[in-house]
Amino acid sequence: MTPEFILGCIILIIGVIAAGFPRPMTYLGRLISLEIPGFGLLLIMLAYDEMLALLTFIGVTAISTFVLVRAIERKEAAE
Amino acid sequence: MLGELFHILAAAIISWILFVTVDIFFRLPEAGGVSGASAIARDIEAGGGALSGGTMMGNIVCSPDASAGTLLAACGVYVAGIPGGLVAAALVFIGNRICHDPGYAGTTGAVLATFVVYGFTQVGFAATDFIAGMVIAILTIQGLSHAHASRLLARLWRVRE
Amino acid sequence: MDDLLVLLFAAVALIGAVSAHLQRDRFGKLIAVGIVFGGIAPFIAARGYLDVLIAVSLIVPVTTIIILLICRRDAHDA
Amino acid sequence: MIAIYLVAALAVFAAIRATVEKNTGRKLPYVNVMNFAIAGTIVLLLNHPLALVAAAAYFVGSTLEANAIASTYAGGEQRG
Amino acid sequence: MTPNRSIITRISVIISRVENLTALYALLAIVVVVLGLVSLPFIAYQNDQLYEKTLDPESTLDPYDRGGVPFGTTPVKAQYPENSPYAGYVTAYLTPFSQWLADTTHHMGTTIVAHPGGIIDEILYNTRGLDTVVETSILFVAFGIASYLFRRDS
Amino acid sequence: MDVAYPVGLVVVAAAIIIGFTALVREKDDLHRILLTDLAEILALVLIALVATDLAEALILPGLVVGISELMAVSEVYIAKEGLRAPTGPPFRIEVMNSAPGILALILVAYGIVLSGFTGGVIAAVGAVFYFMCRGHTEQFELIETVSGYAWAFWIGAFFIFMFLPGYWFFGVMIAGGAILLKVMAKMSLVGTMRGGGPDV
Amino acid sequence: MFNLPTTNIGGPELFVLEFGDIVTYFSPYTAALFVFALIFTVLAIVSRPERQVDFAFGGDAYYTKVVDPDLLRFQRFMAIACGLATLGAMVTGDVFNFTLFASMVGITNIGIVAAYRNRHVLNAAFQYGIVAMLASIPLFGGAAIVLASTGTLSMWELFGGAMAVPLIAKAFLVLGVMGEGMAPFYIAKAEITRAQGAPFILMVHVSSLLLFLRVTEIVISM
Repeated sequence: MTPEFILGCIILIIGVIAAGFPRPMTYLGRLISLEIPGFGLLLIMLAYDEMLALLTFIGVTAISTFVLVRAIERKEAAE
Repeated sequence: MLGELFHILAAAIISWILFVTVDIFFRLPEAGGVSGASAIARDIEAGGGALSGGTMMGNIVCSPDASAGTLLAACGVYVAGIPGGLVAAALVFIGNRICHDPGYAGTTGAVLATFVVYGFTQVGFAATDFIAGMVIAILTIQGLSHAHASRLLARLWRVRE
Repeated sequence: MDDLLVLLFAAVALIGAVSAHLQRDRFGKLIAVGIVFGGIAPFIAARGYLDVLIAVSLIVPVTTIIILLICRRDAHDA
Repeated sequence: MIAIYLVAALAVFAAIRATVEKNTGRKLPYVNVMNFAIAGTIVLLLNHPLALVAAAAYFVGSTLEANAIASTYAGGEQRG
Repeated sequence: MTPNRSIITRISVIISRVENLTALYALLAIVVVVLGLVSLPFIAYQNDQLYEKTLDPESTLDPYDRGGVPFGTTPVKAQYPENSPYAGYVTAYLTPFSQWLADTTHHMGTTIVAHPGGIIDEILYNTRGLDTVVETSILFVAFGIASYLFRRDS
Repeated sequence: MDVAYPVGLVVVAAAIIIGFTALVREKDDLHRILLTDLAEILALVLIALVATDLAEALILPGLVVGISELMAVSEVYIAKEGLRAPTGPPFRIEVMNSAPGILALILVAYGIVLSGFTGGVIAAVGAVFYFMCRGHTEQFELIETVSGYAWAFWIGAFFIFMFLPGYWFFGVMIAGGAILLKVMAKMSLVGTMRGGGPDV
Repeated sequence: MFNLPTTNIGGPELFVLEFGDIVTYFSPYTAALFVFALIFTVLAIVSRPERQVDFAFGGDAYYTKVVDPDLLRFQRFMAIACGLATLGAMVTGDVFNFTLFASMVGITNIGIVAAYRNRHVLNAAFQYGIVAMLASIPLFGGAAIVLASTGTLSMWELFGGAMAVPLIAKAFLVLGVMGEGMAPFYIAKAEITRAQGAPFILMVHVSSLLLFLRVTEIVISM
């Protein structure tokens, strides 16, 4: 139980609440909130020294954000 | 303990003077480098500050300027002496290019600060004092009261003009 | 990294996480996410994984800029 | 080694101020203070040449982020 | 909704709508997790794991120093070491570039191990190579779908 | 270590309950896609809790599977709703002129040094960022052909490992390079898929 | 033959092929499933799709719908990939490898169905895609819990009976395969009546049926 692990678990839970029930219930609000559990996972990986996985995870987060942004902007343009 | 605190305070004053001088010399309060800097300036003016001071604060936020140069140069001197400071200056230069900053305030500030910090380490200061001092200095500008800080900077800017 | 520092930086990260949830403004949310990363960076540095820290601190802003593509201001406040 | 505690405390202070502040334009300077503090902390934690590069990368990255947020907040690039 | 429908009819109406499928599956998962939560604390972590981590903060390869000499056998705790006669060779291998990094600096362990050679490459390519085959095939198929739909509609 | 694992499991279970409750209440399809991204994160936490080198080697495929499924599903969504690329002036900020060149150079160079999955993803982030900010020329075919050949090379490397283990060295080199190329090529296609590109 | 803890895995061992840690094998049961999957994969390769016939009301006229050759190629590719993934899932001897094959079956099923332009069919494919992605939590999570609590992923060790696999891990595996293989139960509704290309649609049904049979065997044997 390293401090990173505990902090990671707390941030993960906060992030899941934030992403599950974002305050302005918009696509954008939820997309931004999705970053928070990502940081929680990052800390948990850090606690177990899984650095390669951490690096790959951050890269994949950027790309998946791009994929989601692409869907959201088309959806908003259609409205 | 107390001596170190005193050193940090002295270093804060020195780096404050250094970076404000360099920034004002490079005409940072004149215009926002990017549209974001102007927006920050407008918001600070709306909060009771002065426009030119706010512009300078916006420029500090939006690009590594002399204050960042001073901080990184102090870090560089801390880890590797004079060469470390020059490497820090190169990194600040790259940062300026990334952040769409036309000027050279950051790089100049870093080179100047390298020699200043190195000089003070010869007379009993530690480089860590300058790191902490620079954080305090930037706190007085950006983190305590935007209205007062921007008015102060605007007054200095009028002196320069 | 001793206990006091751990507490201080954990406080930074937690403040960022909670405020990212509570902020209603989109830019406020993005700034708060930046604060979370500010709290996490010292933890990575303290373990000595500097190469990872360099890469991560360059990619996180890229993520933010990608999100900004759909954050035009005209959609909301004045 | 009081410097690092001082810097960390300032980071917390700046984070609180940034959270409490309502206006986006006035939030960013507080975040800027926090970035200074974090960048300083990285070097103070590890005295190693690569730590300097890491601090610079962190600082440049977060500055870029602040720049992009502020520019978007201002409504994007003014054309023409 | 007509009042004289039986409860089974109503349920089947809900189930038969495709849009409700996600919610149903999520509900099922929640039920399983809640039931599982009762047994979760009794799941003991098996200490005898494959490919265990050994951390040596003093090493220049820090999080990934698994020992061994290049071009020699390195003990790797694989499932069936006899199936991979050269297991351990990749783990200990350093390219000239990563050797130079390891000699120069102390905090680049992740870069060194991500460069060809190292324990993760050993697992991904050698002992569990079939996983990676499937995984790259999934990538291939998924992007095939995406680019087919993208081109058809544009 | 022994206490951390059950605690972690309980945390993940709580997170799954919260996240899936949100999913049960959600009716909008795009919101559902966003929530499945959350689900991927939770699955990765479960693997990460195992905390061995094997767990790490399992996370890397898990990540890539997640992003490719997300890609396919979001494309199906766009096709299903018949959504079009937004018209009107593209959004520009100043840093989009200055940052991409330098950042993409750094990220792609670092990714090539890393090789393998990690390098492919890092390099792809750089490429996506560049294509996003600077527009692109249509060279789908070339990129796809490259990644197809890379896939074949990787399969070849796999058979070297399995049937000619004495040549493991060539296997490592071919595998690292081929997977780098494959992942990077596929992921950077995402960047060009946004369509249009700014008129700069 | 090898130093495996059990030589008798789900019946007498017929054939074993080792890929490092992942030892694929045929037992009579999986061999039967394998042959079944193989037949349908070959069918998908060689068959020509049926053409749908539309009757015009009020007359004797009818016309066959034109099948887009591009769509046909794409669907055939997906069906073959689906068949290969099913074959892999039948013979693999590793839990995580099995979950990866199951995900691949899921995504190729999306691909087969999503090729149509019909909006209802696309909607069904989308909902199924969401479920298939959600199923990655139980699938990967189940495999991870198996690994953490027993220290191994190989079915050769797990089937021996010496390892106690937690119930939740088994439940997760079944739940995950349900998510990935759920397609036929509702795609069928939208699909059979509205779209052409029968042998490829058949592949969806065959693959999920075989996945269910296989996961049942795994869960019972563990």
